Amino acid sequence: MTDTNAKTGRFHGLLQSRAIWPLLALALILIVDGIISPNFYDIRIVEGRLFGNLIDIFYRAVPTAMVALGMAIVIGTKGIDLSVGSIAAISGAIIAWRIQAGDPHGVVLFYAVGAGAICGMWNGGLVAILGIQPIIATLILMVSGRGIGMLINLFYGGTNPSFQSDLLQGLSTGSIAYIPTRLIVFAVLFVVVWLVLRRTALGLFVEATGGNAAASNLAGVNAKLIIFVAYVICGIMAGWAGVILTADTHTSDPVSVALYIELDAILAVVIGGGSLAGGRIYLGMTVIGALVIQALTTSILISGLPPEYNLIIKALVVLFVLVLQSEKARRGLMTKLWGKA
Amino acid sequence: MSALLNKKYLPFYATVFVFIAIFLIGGAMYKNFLTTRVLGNILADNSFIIIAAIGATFVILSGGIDLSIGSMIGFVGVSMAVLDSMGWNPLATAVLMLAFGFAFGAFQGWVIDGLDIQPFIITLAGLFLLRGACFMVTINSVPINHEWADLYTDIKIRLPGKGLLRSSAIVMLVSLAIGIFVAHFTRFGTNVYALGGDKESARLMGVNVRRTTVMVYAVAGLYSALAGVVYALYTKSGYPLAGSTLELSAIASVVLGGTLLTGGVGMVAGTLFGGMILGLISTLIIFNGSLNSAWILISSGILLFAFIVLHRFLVGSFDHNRQ
Amino acid sequence: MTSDETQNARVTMRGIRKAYPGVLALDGVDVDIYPGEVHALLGENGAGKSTLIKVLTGALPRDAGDIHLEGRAVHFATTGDAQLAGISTVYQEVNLIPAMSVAQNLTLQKTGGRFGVISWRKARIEAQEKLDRLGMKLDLERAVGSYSVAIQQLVAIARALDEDTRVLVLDEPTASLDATETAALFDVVRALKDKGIAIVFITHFLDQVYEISDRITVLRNGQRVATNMAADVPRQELISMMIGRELGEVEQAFAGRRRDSDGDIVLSAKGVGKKRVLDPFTLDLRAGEAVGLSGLLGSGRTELVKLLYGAIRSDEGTLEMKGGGIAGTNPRASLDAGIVLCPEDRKSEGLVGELSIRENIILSMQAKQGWLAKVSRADQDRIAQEMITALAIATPDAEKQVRQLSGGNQQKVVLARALACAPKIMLLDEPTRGIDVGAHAEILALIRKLCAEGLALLVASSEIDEVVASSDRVAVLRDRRKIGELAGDDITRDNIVTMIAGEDD
Amino acid sequence: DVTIGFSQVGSEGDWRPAFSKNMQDEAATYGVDLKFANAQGKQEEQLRAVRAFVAQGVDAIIIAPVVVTGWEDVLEEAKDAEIPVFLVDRDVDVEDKSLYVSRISADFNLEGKIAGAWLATESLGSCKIVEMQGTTGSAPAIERKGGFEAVIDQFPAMEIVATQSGDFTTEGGKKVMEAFIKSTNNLDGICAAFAHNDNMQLGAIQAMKEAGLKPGEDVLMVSVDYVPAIVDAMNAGEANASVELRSAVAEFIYPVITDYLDSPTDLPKWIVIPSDLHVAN
Ligand SMILES: Nc1ncnc2c1ncn2[C@@H]1O[C@H](COP(=O)(O)OP(=O)(O)OP(=O)(O)O)[C@@H](O)[C@H]1O
Ligand SMILES: Nc1ncnc2c1ncn2[C@@H]1O[C@H](COP(=O)(O)OP(=O)(O)OP(=O)(O)O)[C@@H](O)[C@H]1O
Ligand SMILES: [Mg+2]
Ligand SMILES: [Mg+2]
Repeated sequence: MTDTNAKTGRFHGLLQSRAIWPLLALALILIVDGIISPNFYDIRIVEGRLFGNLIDIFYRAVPTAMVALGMAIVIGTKGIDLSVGSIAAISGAIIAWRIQAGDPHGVVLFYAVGAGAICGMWNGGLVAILGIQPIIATLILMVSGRGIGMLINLFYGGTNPSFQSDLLQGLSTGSIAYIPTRLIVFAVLFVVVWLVLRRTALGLFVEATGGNAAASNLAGVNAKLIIFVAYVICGIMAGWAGVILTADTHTSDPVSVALYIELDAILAVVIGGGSLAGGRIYLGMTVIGALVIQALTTSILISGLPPEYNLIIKALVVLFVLVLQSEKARRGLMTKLWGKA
Repeated sequence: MSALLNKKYLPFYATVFVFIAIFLIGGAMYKNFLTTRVLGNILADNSFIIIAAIGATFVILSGGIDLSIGSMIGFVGVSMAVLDSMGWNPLATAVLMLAFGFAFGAFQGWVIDGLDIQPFIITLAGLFLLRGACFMVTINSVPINHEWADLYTDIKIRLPGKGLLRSSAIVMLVSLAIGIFVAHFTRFGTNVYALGGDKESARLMGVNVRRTTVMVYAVAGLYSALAGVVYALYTKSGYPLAGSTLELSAIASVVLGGTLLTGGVGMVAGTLFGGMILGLISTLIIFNGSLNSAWILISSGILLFAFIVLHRFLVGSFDHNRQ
Repeated sequence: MTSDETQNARVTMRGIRKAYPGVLALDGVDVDIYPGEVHALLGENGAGKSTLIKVLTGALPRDAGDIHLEGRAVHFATTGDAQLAGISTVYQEVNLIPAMSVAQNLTLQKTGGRFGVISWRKARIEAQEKLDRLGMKLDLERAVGSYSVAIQQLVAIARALDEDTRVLVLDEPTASLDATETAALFDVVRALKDKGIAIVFITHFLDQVYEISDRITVLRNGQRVATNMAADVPRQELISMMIGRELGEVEQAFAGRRRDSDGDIVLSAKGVGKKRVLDPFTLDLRAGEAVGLSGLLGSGRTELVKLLYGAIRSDEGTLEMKGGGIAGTNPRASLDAGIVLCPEDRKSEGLVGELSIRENIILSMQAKQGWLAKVSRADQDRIAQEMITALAIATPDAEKQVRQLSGGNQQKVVLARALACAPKIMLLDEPTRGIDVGAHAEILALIRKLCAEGLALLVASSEIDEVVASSDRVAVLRDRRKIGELAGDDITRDNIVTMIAGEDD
Repeated sequence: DVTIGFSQVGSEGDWRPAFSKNMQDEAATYGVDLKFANAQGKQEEQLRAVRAFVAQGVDAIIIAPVVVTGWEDVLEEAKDAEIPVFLVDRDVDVEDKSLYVSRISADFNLEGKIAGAWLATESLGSCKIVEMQGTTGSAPAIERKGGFEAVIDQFPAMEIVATQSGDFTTEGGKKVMEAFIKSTNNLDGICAAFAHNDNMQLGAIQAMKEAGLKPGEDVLMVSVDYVPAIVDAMNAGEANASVELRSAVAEFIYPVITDYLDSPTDLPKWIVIPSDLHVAN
């Protein structure tokens, strides 16, 4: 056996950086897009905002990225939250309901995000206080949350009520200085989450709890409280995703809004280098993960292939990204390429 | 006797207790509920979920997870139906499908261990891949019309009362017995527990982690494929959307049955009752029948919550000699 | 070494090299192990002992070098292969499956008939035989994880004692055992030696080295320093080979100097206890005083310490802090009150393996300050660096993941975390488990120094000599009950042993 | 009073919840005690529901099947228990037609045809079309696509240039249309958008407006369901046509069943509920 470390040492710094692989995947997807659709990179200004496929990828990735940020924190505690889609549905139903009831729209926004926080408290309570396994604890809200959304709609007789709100629609589909507002909303949320996590000790506590809850507890970290807070943050982010998605179509559709968003969010976290075994949170990388997924979705939509192919392509690309990211796979490959030379 | 009172069986007893309790409560609330007919229905209607869940129990015991279950059921179903329409014998297709399930599972296991990628994600890719493959096979629902399929569905054992033990329930009970044997009385089974208990220790204690991981997912794939065969024969058709989100029901069955998602702790027999509890919840709601769609969803959640809390309470209150 | 000797060796290792990212753990190590001998492998924390064992037993791939077993070149891909070839190993961090029963742990991968079918009746008999060999009585059906670390250590040893073993490897098997268990283990080891089994033995207890081993190999910084017959190396020389300098003065610095217990009472436990865990006990801790806690395995030392810290909630009695406050409700409150705990089981209760050394060290301190007042990165780096220097933690930098440290260095990180909180009361449960001679002396000296500065100290230890050497007062436990205290000149090995043994029967 | 068990597919889109609600609200009027079960799009849940209805001993069973296949065994069980079965919505594929009494429903395939025919007339048989399909593999998606294509295949100059699945949701329709807009360079040369339901069409309208296009003028918009929201869009000139799939169908269904229970007679195997075309003016 020879030492491959020395030979590849020059690349080492580059290859060691976690960020490189998801970014590489993103770049590859975009290059392929450019080949299948010649005017893919065009960016114009339409109706006072930037317009084009590239903008679309950012634009459409926002809800997934929001949920994924919250998910990253929950996963950091070694948990998982399956109920994020349902939370978004509840928050959307509340928006339609309270707007129909005539509340000021700023207050409605507060209710919607607040509902997310309350859902997060419910999940957090089940996991942290009752000690129920996260996947099952959040399954409860996942199952019943969309029912709650439908029920809220039925309160005032609507099945899938639509509404008009300059404020909310502005947040979702509007633009400020050519930039889609939702990107700005997302940027603000990202910065807030980042500050809360990294400028305070919360991030360390979350990671410690996820790494070894018993040890953290003995070290004086209130592990239960930390887990609880993680689910609340996740709920708030899901509430925001509900706002963006519901305002996008200005319709509350609890059955199908944000369907399977939990899977995409978890995928984003993992593509961003997070481990479901807990212990580490990478916020920036998670956003890149969400972009990879959305770039993929957008490419499938513009590819012109029949929809039967969507899932297969998605699966293959996801596999490709994961293999690219797997250190073990790369090491194996390198020994094959250089090791035997 | 002391072995029976062993602490580790507590979650299992609690699950059985909860199951019996709901069955009795349902009987008190609705007429015709507490009958062998309903019991027979629950066994048959949940058979494929429970079969898949037995495989999932192995995976979860080993500390992993398998999300490809539902798609595997769908894929096996459409493949069987399409091959049937091409004149294949159902028995031959069933064997082929079981082999495929085993191989596909083994492949997932190999990627998980060999490339060190998290099982949640690999099997999620498996979920997409197999569901996508369903659409490649056909986008229509295709009937299975072979006489052997009729023969299979005609196998029924009468229970006292009006109940029937249908063929799918029989297959399920047999595969459960095999699952229990493999998990608790073979070296492979013990290795699975060891792997889920502490992977690094298991490795140092001489467990072949690679082989065990591959085998665990292969077994899970085999069980999912069997669930797919049972599902296909149960509905005598294949449908590309069949089995969507069944993996969640399967995982829920496993966990309700007392198995810890973190691995290493649990019993295969618990999965049977976990699955039947889910079936009971649905049946109760149908017997009620007066709820609208919104309340149907909400009450499934509430019932699920109630059972989990009851279960925890039972386990907790019998287990007072914990610190 | 003549080639003749090499021929007879059961295991020969030549030029073994192993690098971790950033660390060359083994750098061309040669070792021969002969049948019927106990070969002690010594060296500082992080010298590479455990790594060598892992390479030998197939737990880690080697980068270079050859291993021959009875003359045949071997290349184990897994530990299972090594087991099949007759190498039984007890690794350093207790490696058992906590949730599985004692019987299952003892027979995992070692029982099963055709098609791997297991008869649990037979397996239980096999398990019982293994326990009998060490004279242990345990509930075979109970989960191994519910036993104390020491019992687990014994189970791991029992597991390794196979009939057809050719080579037995023991990596710090006695780290948490007390004298009785160690004696029982040594009896078995001698019996195995007489049967011609080759035994590799790693420890930091030099007394034990001289008691049992025939040959000694010393490693330092991944290189072999020397191999000698045990009888040929005097103790002082051995120590300087290991740590590369003389130790003498440090060891003398505190021996035999007890202080008067005249400090203020800072923590006072009155009738604190919990049913089925520990009978109510009364104990005062004073500033500037070190109290030792002695007792047999399972006598309740760990429980007592955890009750004081609030990690186990007591159901009777009161814990009064200096100035009248009530302590011991939960770890966080204790921390705020200035109490810290170093738990005995560093793997499951001590460290967050995924996090870096720095993060582990500042964790308690940060928890104490609350989540809003983040310790600045500069302070974190400074504190971590100070601790690394003060405790001589062997690591290239503070950002290394804790789980990548050698066992002894991990133990130091646990201590560092406690020290970083600037506590008033320190509760140490087996604080020197797996720490090398040099560091052991330094840590005891450090503890004494802190004590002199007014710290109150409670040290639970299974090494009676350590208790005798370092305590101003000793509390003795038996059968989950505190049976008495010794102070001043009464603190002698004999007195403690008599008390533990119990003169009433 | 008669007790009737109703196994509904799910609650996707605007149309189906309205259908469920209508059936539940109107039950009392026709002296029916309705046992409602929602299968959330899963056949196994429907089979469970039908078996539970049989076990419970209801007087009649209504099924809105998720898929056409796989019904033989349960229908036989219902027949053995002498409980008549009626189908609403889609069909079932069984050899022995005596297993159910009658199907009372609209015709998806016909809906597709109607939409296609309207478009052919409106575009004079020459049109490039973008299509938003329903959930891949679902019966309405397959049949509406089939009916629609059957018509436009008659016209050599009519062609579907892009098709994707919008999963029957507004959000899905919007996303798909956004992609179409980019891949066809602002719907350059596209004359019509056909959506398998109104919800997707509503999403598409939003996407087009956000891209500065004028749905209903630049592009002909035709879809299926005729829910209230599409009526508003048609009044605003943003949608052109929608084929009605009635949701207030209790009045068609209950009388047939109660009459049958009073005096069983042979009913036609398919009682078609008419689908009307609604065109914006
Ligand atoms: N997984 C790992 N990754 C990186 N470095 C490691 C890893 N395991 C061990 N090391 C490093 O290798 C060196 C040798 O470690 P080893 O465990 O062999 O020491 P040891 O002699 O057994 O010490 P101790 O007496 O403390 O047990 C140490 O510097 C340690 O930090
Ligand atoms: N010899 C034994 N036989 C049976 N159970 C034991 C024995 N020793 C310990 N245990 C069990 O192990 C668990 C932990 O023991 P405990 O922590 O009290 O030991 P300890 O007094 O701290 O001793 P040490 O720290 O030396 O292990 C307890 O539940 C105890 O019942
Ligand atoms: Mg070591
Ligand atoms: Mg102890």
